[in-house]
Amino acid sequence: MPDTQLEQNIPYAIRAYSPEQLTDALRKMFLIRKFEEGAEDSYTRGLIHGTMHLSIGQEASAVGSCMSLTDEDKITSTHRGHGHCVAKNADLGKMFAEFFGKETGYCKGRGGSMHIADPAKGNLGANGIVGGGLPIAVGAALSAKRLGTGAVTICFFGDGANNEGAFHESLNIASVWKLPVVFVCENNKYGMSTSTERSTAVRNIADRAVAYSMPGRTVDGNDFSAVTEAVDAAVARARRGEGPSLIENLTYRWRGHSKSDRNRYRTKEEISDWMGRDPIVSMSRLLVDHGILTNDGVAALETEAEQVIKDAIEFAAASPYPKVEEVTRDVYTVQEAAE
Amino acid sequence: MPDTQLEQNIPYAIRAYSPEQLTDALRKMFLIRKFEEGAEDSYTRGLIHGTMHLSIGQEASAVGSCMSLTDEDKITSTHRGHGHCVAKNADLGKMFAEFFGKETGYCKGRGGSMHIADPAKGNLGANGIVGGGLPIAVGAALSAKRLGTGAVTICFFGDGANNEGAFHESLNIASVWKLPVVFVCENNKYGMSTSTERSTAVRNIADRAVAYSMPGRTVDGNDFSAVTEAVDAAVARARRGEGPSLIENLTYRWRGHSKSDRNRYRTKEEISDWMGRDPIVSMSRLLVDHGILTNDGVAALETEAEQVIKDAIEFAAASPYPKVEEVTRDVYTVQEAAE
Amino acid sequence: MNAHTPTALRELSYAEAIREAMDLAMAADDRVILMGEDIGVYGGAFQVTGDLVHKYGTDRVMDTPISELGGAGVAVGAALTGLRPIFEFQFSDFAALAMEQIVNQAAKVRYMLGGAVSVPLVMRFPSGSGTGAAAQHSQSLEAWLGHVPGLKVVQPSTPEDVKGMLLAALEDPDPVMIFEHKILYKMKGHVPEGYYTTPIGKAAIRRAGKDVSIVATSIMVHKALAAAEQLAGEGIDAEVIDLRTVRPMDHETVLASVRKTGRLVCVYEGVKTLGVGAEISAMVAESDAFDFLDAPIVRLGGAECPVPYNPELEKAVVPQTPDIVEAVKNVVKGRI
Amino acid sequence: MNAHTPTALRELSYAEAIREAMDLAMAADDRVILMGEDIGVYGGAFQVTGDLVHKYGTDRVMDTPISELGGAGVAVGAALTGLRPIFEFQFSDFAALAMEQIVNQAAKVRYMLGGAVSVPLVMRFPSGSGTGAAAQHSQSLEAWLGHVPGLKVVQPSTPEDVKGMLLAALEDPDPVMIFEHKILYKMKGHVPEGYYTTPIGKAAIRRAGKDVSIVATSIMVHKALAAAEQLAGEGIDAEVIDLRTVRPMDHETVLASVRKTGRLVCVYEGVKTLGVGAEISAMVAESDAFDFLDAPIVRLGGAECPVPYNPELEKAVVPQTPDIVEAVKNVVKGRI
Ligand SMILES: Cc1ncc(C[n+]2csc(CCOP(=O)(O)OP(=O)(O)O)c2C)c(N)n1
Ligand SMILES: Cc1ncc(C[n+]2csc(CCOP(=O)(O)OP(=O)(O)O)c2C)c(N)n1
Ligand SMILES: [Mg+2]
Ligand SMILES: [Mg+2]
Repeated sequence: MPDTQLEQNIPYAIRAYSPEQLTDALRKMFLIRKFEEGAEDSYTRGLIHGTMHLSIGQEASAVGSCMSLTDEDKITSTHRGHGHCVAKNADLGKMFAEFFGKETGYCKGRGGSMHIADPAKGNLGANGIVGGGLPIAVGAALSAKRLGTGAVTICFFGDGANNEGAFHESLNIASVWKLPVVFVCENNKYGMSTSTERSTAVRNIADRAVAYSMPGRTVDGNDFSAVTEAVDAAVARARRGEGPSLIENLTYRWRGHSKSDRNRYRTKEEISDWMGRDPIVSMSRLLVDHGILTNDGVAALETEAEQVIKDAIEFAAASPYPKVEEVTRDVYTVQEAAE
Repeated sequence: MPDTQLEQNIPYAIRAYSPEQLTDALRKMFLIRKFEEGAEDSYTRGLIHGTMHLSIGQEASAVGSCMSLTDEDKITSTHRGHGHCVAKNADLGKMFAEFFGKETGYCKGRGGSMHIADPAKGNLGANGIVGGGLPIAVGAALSAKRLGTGAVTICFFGDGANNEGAFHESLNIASVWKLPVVFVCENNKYGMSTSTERSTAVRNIADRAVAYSMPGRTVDGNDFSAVTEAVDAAVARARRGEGPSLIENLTYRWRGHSKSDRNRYRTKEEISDWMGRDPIVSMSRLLVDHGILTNDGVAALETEAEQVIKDAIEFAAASPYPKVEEVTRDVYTVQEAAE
Repeated sequence: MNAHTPTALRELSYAEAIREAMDLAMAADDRVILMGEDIGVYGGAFQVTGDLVHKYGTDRVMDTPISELGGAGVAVGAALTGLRPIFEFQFSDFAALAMEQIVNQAAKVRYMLGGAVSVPLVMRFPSGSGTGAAAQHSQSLEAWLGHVPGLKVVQPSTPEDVKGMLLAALEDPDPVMIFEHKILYKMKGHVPEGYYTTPIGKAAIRRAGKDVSIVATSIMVHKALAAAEQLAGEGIDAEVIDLRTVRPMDHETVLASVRKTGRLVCVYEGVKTLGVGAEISAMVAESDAFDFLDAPIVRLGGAECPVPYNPELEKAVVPQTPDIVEAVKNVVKGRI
Repeated sequence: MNAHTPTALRELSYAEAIREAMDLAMAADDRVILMGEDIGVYGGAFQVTGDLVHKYGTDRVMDTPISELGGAGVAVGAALTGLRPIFEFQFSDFAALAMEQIVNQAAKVRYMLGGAVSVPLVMRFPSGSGTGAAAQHSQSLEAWLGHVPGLKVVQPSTPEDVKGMLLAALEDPDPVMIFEHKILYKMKGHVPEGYYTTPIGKAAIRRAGKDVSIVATSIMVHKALAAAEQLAGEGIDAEVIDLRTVRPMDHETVLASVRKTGRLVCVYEGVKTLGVGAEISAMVAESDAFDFLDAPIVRLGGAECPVPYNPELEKAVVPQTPDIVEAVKNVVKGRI
């Protein structure tokens, strides 16, 4: 029984967060899962064009990493960014509307899946360029330090991105300037088709932290509490003005890299093995085990998430398309410059 | 007396190389020193325009690193590359001719100090772009591996270059593909005016080797034998097909970064302190102590070097300038493409 | 795709034609290697390399880490020292990360070294819009590289040409940049069997005509041909020139056409300002063909904005067949 | 420098004018910071930042590591979140390492996000040849950035303008790229005291004339003015226009001039092919001013080769005053 255990045997997340916060975290994880499924389904039904990168299987990393952030804190995200949006309190209707290319979408239909952002909530945006968000996150941390806002920036990136020069330059600058940024590498074993073994000359990506004299930790990215424990400590450190950290969340994407992936580079066994380690199932179990939710409560969250997604899709579907005449709007802040 | 010492107390270089080889090494160090002084003097006298980066004080690193290379082995060099050229057996006359912008120069007067190369001797060239040679060196090592030439590539770069993304990407690729390349960082404490403390988030640059699962060693770059010992081992390792290494030669440039440097970022004391650790003086002492040269022999090498430089300058001065009509020659290999 | 193609001839897609060229080259010359992201078992983001890894192994079909600058630089170094690399950018947009190695190194090293070396490097750039991948995955950046002496820059528009130009690029001792439009990858057309080369630096007249010259690049060649068909129905006889090479540009073919027609419309997908059409137009305006011009030179290029995601907006930012028809009609209207 | 300047007015060098602008802006607004390599105690490779670090401290005059991509990206991120960074590339050539952040991020993020953000970023690019620093330190790459919607690109040619345009750039909510010719840094000219802005997007007529329009950029404005003086002695009255802004280009000033003179010579240092003059020429050739043209449009641009080291060769690859004189004479010869 949880209440008879010693404090240190109680998982960090249970100690650190209120039942409401934890319930909300699980709610977000369900929302991400259902969002991705809804997006996939819409794609199959031809409602969405282009490409998309689903993060099913990685929900604990997105939600766990953002637990100690406020709307003042920033994140930079990646091409696989839907989960980060939801974790940072995005409006699901605006997300779907963006997918559907609507004027009501986060990017007014100009950006699509790879560019959803929500500056008001501190989400500086997904990025179509692998590694593109890394120096931008460092810049946001520089602003926070100079302007004294106390804000922290979490920079999400993938294992593949860790081999970009931008990774090296960004971590080095952040460390030399002691900036309040936390680099969260979501290591899902592959950059597209290329495994970390074939792309990355180090066992754990967090081991690269040594090269920047910053703390580095590798954690089970499907374990919500483990993610929260590691990232919260790094966020607190950053807030204390002690500089950046590198956290590596080991996780897995269940789906292909994008819609055109034929999964030739990995086995069915590997996929099903990882599906057996569903972060939502373990988070649900954690909350039930610690008396925070009942099984029915979990089921209710899931149903609720389905309804939210349904409503979001309806909102998106009913929304107007952008006007083609306005295609060059927003190239510049002051419009005549576009002429 | 050297011959009564135990084998392991005899410096590596003395054990590894013949008296002729060691004498030749000291000869090259003198040539570099005299070359740089001659270049400086010519610049002051208005015979050379543009800019130049002198490596006075770093001679042990250039010559020591190349000791175990043959003409089949490659190097890539930097903007501070004169020493590497000489170490790789360049013709001093052609070097000066290039400085003077002459048709007889290594680059036919088109390249200048920052682009001197000697592909026939395995010198793939200096580079005006900090870090520009890093991936090129890796490419040369890839060729060696695929073509089975057995050649090794030494990639010279500075402490400043170690913060370029190209450093990270190159070391990572070299390690993942186990290529025969040795990365030699010449850490002279500054990238232009910026000290490693202010630019580099790690104490020793060689510590970054961990991030690429390759051996890393920091050595006294003004100690010829220490440089040779570390780099030779790395070259041998590369030749055995065991992959790349990172060696950091701690050294110092006596002169300013380039001709426009006012030395505002370092103290006179620091400079004179390092001038007290002249690598040529210690190399001379090493060879005298081990009975390889007499003091007179050392002096003769210096005089000889002065004469070589004098002759080289004369050759350069007497050489013709390129024809202005031929300015677009050599843009393409087959000329009509330039039209 | 090619109006003159007898139907009995063998058809391949543009992607297959590229693959066939690489296959032929690799079979003939051990020094040819492929480098790029996910070009091995994945077969390339656009399935251009396909199964080549199974035929030539991972030593010759090399998946690079996601390191565009490093990868490009490794290719430059390899080309300098005896290999013949073909480097694939996954999208041409990512070449923005590698401009240093392409422009400061590959393009200049021969010249900077006074001719002591050559860089026999081929790079492939999947380009253009039409896939709904938005602003960072849809650019047409050939004008950047066309501005750089030391490079050759081609934009083949047909399967036949892309095979022949890729093989010509491999024979070329200097760096050749191949801009491939993603939407062309699936287009089919006649491709001769076996080894042949298509010259770099020569434009092709795809349709002869006497009233107006349309000089188009890449996918715009097909839109221009469609426009020309429509215009023929309205009594306007357009000549359609496929530029094929941005650098070195085939001035003579373009000028001969303009001398004949007296009217010029340039059609390209890259951003209009400082895009390839600016050079075509300026080259004609400073030539002796200027005296033959009976109307202003019209350019149809990409809109002055990033490529948007929404498919209708996406279409609106690049020239479409009706735009070409309309532009040509306007140019021809004021016949002198 | 400026023919109309009364001698009593205060003179500053171009570099001093930039420094004064930065100083004014930093004094007025805490959010303005400087970033770049060796801009602190060293004062910048061209001594543009000079002593500002002593006035504003290392927190606002930040020496970056040698990390152009990272540095530029940090500036983008800072601009997105409340700071007003002025980022100095040590040489414009090194911007090749940062094109990703400039072009894929800074230029596009506002559009990609549907207008939700602005990127008030100023970048400075010391450009051009003439210092004997050879191919990798002498390029004029303004055409690359001029091709990119979302950016504004300026090339001020006088101390007065560079101060005013830098201050205008800092007022601008969007990214402004300032190309500064290294050889101009030491040129002196009148610079008004205090705060003023010079509009981005407006060309300046530096010399009125009726026979031919010379549109020049950056240092070429001064060569064009020298040529115009010489030509005046030979009875040719040239109008010299300083383009000042590459994007957005001031079409109207150029067109009005061409309508008046009927002849156009474009002079720019960047490589001729696909350089800024290509756009000027093409813009005129497609406008109504086409009908006023009495001669082909001539472009004098950089030679089709990398910039060589030897000083005589170096001079030969960029337009010089005698080249302009000769080109203008040829254009004017066939007066209709
Ligand atoms: C600079 C750049 N290179 C390549 C790509 C193409 N690409 C998109 S996602 C991806 C894989 C990224 O892997 P990782 O960083 O591990 O993220 P994951 O997809 O696994 O979440 C690649 C190669 C890109 N978008 N940007
Ligand atoms: C990409 C790039 N950035 C900046 C420069 C300007 N620059 C030339 S040398 C130099 C310092 C290099 O420092 P380091 O690598 O330590 O070599 P060192 O000069 O000390 O030998 C700088 C900043 C350059 N040439 N290339
Ligand atoms: Mg991954
Ligand atoms: Mg150094």
